[in-house]
Amino acid sequence: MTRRNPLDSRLLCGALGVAGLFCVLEVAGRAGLIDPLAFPLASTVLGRAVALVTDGEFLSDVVSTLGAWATGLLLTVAIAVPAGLLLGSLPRVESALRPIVEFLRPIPSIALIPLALAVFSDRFDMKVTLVVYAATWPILINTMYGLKDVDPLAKETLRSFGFGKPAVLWRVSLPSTAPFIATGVRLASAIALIVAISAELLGGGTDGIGSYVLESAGGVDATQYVIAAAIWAGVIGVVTNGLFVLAERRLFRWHTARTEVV
Amino acid sequence: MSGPLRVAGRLWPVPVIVALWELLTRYLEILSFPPPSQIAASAYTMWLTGPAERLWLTEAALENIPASVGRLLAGWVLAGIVGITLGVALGRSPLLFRLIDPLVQFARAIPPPMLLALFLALFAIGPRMQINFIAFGIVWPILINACEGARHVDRQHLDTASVFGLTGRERLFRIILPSAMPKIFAGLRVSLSLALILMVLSELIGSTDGIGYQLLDAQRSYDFPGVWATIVVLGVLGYALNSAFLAAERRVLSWHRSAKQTT
Amino acid sequence: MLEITNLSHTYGSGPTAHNALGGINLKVAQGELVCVVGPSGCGKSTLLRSIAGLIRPSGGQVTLNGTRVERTPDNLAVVFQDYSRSLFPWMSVADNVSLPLRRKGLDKPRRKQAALEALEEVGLQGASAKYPWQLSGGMQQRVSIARALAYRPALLLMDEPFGSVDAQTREDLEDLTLRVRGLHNMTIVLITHDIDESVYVGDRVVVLSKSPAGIVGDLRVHLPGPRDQITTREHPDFVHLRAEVGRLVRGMRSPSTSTP
Amino acid sequence: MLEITNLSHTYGSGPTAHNALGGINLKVAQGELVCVVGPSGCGKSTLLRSIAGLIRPSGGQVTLNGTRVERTPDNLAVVFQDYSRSLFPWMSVADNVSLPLRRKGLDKPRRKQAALEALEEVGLQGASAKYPWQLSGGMQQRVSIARALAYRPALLLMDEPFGSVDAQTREDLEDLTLRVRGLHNMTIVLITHDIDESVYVGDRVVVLSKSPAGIVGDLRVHLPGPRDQITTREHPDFVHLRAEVGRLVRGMRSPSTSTP
Amino acid sequence: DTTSANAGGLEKASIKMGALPIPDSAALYIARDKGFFKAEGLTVEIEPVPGGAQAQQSLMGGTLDATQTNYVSTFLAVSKGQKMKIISDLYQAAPNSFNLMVPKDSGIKTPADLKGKKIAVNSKQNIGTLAVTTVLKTHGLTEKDVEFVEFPFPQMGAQLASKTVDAAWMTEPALTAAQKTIGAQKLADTMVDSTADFPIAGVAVTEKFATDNPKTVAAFQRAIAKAQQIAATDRKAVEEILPTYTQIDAATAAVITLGSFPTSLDETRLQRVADLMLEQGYLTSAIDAKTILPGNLG
Ligand SMILES: Nc1ncnc2c1ncn2[C@@H]1O[C@H](COP(=O)(O)OP(=O)(O)OP(=O)(O)O)[C@@H](O)[C@H]1O
Ligand SMILES: Nc1ncnc2c1ncn2[C@@H]1O[C@H](COP(=O)(O)OP(=O)(O)OP(=O)(O)O)[C@@H](O)[C@H]1O
Ligand SMILES: [Mg+2]
Ligand SMILES: [Mg+2]
Repeated sequence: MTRRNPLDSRLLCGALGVAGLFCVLEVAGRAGLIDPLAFPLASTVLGRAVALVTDGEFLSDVVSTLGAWATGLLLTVAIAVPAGLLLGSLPRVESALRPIVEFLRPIPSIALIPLALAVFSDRFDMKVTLVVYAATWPILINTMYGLKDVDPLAKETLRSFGFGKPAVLWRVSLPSTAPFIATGVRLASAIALIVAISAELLGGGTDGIGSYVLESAGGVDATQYVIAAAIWAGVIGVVTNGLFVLAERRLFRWHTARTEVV
Repeated sequence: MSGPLRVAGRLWPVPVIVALWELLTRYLEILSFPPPSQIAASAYTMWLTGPAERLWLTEAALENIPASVGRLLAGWVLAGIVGITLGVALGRSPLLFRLIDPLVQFARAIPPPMLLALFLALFAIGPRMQINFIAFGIVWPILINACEGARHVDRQHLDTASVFGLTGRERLFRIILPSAMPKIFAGLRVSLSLALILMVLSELIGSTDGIGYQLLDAQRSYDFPGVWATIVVLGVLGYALNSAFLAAERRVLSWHRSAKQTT
Repeated sequence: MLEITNLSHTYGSGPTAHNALGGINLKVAQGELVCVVGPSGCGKSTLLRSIAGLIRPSGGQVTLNGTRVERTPDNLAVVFQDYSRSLFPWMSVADNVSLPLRRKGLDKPRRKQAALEALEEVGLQGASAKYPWQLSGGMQQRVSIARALAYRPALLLMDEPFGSVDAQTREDLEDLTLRVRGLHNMTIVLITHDIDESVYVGDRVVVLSKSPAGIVGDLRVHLPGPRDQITTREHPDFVHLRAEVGRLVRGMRSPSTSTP
Repeated sequence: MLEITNLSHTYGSGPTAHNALGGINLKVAQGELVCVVGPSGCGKSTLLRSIAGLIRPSGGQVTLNGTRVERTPDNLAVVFQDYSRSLFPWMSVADNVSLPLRRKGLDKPRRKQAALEALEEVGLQGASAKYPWQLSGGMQQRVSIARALAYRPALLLMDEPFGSVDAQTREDLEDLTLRVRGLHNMTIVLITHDIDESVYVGDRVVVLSKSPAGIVGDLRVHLPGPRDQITTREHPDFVHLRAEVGRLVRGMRSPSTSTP
Repeated sequence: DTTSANAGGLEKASIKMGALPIPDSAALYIARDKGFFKAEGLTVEIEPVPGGAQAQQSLMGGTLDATQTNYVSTFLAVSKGQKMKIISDLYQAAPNSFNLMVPKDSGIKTPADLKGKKIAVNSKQNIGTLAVTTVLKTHGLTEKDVEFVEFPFPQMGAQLASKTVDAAWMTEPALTAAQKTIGAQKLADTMVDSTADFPIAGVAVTEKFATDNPKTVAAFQRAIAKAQQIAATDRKAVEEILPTYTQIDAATAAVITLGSFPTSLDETRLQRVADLMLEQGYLTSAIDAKTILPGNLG
């Protein structure tokens, strides 16, 4: 009972899973299930991806993308969480603004890139704006759903002690919605990364992962570069998500302790 | 208040904002930001100048909108099935979670525009590729929310279930799924809007019809009112889909709403 | 202090509507401790929620110190029947208790101090750093009592506050309530199922009928104070009153029922 | 039937660890009704959860019909102390009660039928179509009792099952439990704070000490059956036993403490 | 920097310009690397852009001061009211630089066989569709007889191989690559007859930029002219510069077919583009090429 089962290790299991997918793709490529012309072999792509680490230019591009990502995500949280709390706790405001929100939400940020280009004279601002636009929705929606999930008795308890609406919101609704919001932030984090890279890809510029891909685009083996860069985007996603999960575990022990699978 | 009046009451901010927008765009005169009146005119000619027997819908409207919406819904349903199944499985099985979660986190951070190449290689161009592409791009919110929902079922509920010897099936369908439902619905709702976005993306390369195709066409011809008209159609479509979704949600989650109501 | 006039409440509407309160009239004087007893599901909690302004009753009104209760009145504390859900799982026990004290304008060390004292009084000195979900049911219930008592409200509403603790602790808590009430001149409305308890702690015992709840008895308890678990319970008036209340709850209307 | 050997349990680890059970040994025979009493927070619910296989105890073991309990055993029902959280808010009351009956291989109308009967027995005939959150606390508790009784388990564990109902209903439920037990030869472990109740319904009363819980008394109740709320409670043995249990719970070890 | 700018009397000494990583923009990089911009007192920062349309938007938004642009989209944009000026010519078609390709064993033998088929182009409403339509016309077909679909150049080979499209309008280096990897075959050269030596790409600025910074524009033009001169006459110089800003390696650069690099900005040549666009219905009314040239050019 005390000997640790190797399958208990998150890292090892994760590595196993990744290796599994890699093998599947490699075999599919070699067996001709995937056209190697359109989509290079997994090993080729992996080699290319590894080679990128030594490319100083690529690394600075990664840093630049992460800069836009972090700025955008921070701004998004600062905007979407209060907005979600507001909409979730004031039904009148919510019903007044819902048509606008529901109208704006499905408008593809990618369709907005050309228009954003025509307005912003600074690429960073443009990227951050698009990131905020796209990443707001999951946080907003999750915050609003989370508010609906708050135990009414918990709210009543605070109300009975004479606390006003803002205090109930701040001390009960917010903490008990927090795990929900955190999930939203985790969703938004990936979307923010996606939009930042897409904006670089479709909007041009000199720095960022997307621009790196763009610079490699005209070539014959462009797909290789695109996929290699995509792999790094994925890796960034895994790492940032891991950090968020760690933070959630620390912050929301009360939530996991009562509910999580043992 | 009667029904239509109430709807009108709810929608009052729309005309206000449109009016402000009209004034602002007329004042700024940026070519790529035409005033709403011009957008409306363009939308009218684009979609609504057809013969009366087809409800005035133009050929472009009849050709592109249903095609797009069909693929969108197919992709969404596919994503829903895959996302809920996989998400609940990951949420309930720690081992599976450890094996697959990194892949999930990996895959969802990859920008879909970068993945178009992969999907083109796997499926060749056509509805099949587009549906799969949409599903792949939007499955993550459903999957993650379903996983979270299934992971965080009230321990007391599960204890009750195991004490009464509920079978795995019953636990899944009667305890885990219902209590994860609110989260799953939040995921489905986010995904529905994402589906519109992915739908447009999937039509940007190699497509021959759809709203995204029309958007591209308008962009290529520098027809800015046309670009905006398609964006407006996307917004309206999104609004309609979302309203339908909320109506469905209200039925399915009625217990949740009432149980969590503060009186 | 508290005046309830013709209070009625119906949950829901249409064919599934449920009439929980059917016109209640009750006056509670400043500093009085009124016990409410009645069959399960008759509407006691509903009455209490109406007093706390947590539900808007369908009819009648509640007046507190002359003003009508529309929203939760100031200087009120409630111990809820479902205590486990009324504790905040993200806060330690001490934080749960000290949270309402912010309303009293106490600074942090004073709040902490008051919370620890209250926890000690309910026998939970060791649990202050724990989280509510690390406590047993009875301990959670005592946390929520400590929270209410530490707040020193002018009006205290308690919904079966001692239901989940052992006999000994229950008696201690009853005496604690009486002591705190005496010190701070609180007005208390206490819902209980224990008839002995209602007679032991109450200045008055109000008996509600099956739903829709109406008042079927309102007995003044004239027992010599200060009360004591042994002597009071042996007092002949006590024995008589508890039999009286028991008969009323069982629905056997006795001839001696009196409204003071 | 049920054998608990040297059972101990510690929550958490490190400096905040809490030793809840400190080596419990207990045998319960087939068809016996054992009441467990003890001070609040001593470890009664922990003991019950260990028997139900819901926690893996840190030491010792629980054996049921000769096999060690590793996971939740078959043919078991539990009435949880936190009854409100053990009802499923997305199901009607009738569905909550009939859900476990699927395990018994009953078809839908039979399940429905059994659920309605059980609800009627606890006095909730009218509430079957409602949702749990539309019921009062005591009614919710009765739903969870109805669910357990309708299931007709071989082993029934009840954690303060009658704490939230009025005296009359409580007595009815006690008698109902005794009746159902007699009809179906159930083995029952019942946790209670009411000493009278423990003596009234129990074949044996087990008294636990303050945490870490250990058995400080195990009294066999030799009262003439069938029991009756009035005559049994007046029986001199009853009066003697309840005083005995009371002393044990209060920690005054009496010379006559005996393990049968 | 500022002093040298003031010395040269330039209104704006540093310019941000957009360019696509394709052979068309070779002269820009030659001018930068050989110091021609420096010599004129200009600091030019070249940013890669994904396509002409986005580049034009960035120009309007102000992210870019100047950008490489193709003439067809420039005229289109101007016809919709966009105010732009072409300040330099960069690239012009040569035989076999833009070909219509079909898969190895295709049944399509002549452009006339394309009726009802799918043709890949890099961008619709652009030179590709214009040139292909012109070829179709000479074979008795119209635009309506085929279906154009958009694919990026590097993906066209794979799409041809998988028969997703029946033909593809390709340019270098994808063209040579497709011939090598999948054995794609040339169906037609699209730069013949009315599109022979067709102007492809130039440098655009906003009208406002041109009027506000005449001296800067002139300095820029002088630098580009020098670079175009080199590109036009010295293929080796082009072959050397290509690998520095595109993914074309030296070996490929040596074999691919390049267009030509015109050394002057000629109004009559540009007018051909506008006229063909009008003829094919890309424009609804005629545009005088003069209007998109800066005033001081005359
Ligand atoms: N999840 C937990 N984590 C840490 N400590 C716990 C946890 N659950 C219970 N405890 C501790 O274990 C002890 C025994 O708890 P238990 O719930 O068994 O008591 P109990 O006898 O049922 O009390 P009560 O009569 O009040 O319900 C308590 O002191 C409690 O603080
Ligand atoms: N949210 C609700 N919706 C519908 N009916 C409700 C709701 N809450 C309570 N009721 C009904 O109102 C009646 C009175 O409920 P209440 O909680 O006031 O009873 P109570 O006297 O506190 O009972 P107990 O002693 O069991 O707690 C019950 O019959 C219950 O079914
Ligand atoms: Mg109640
Ligand atoms: Mg307990």
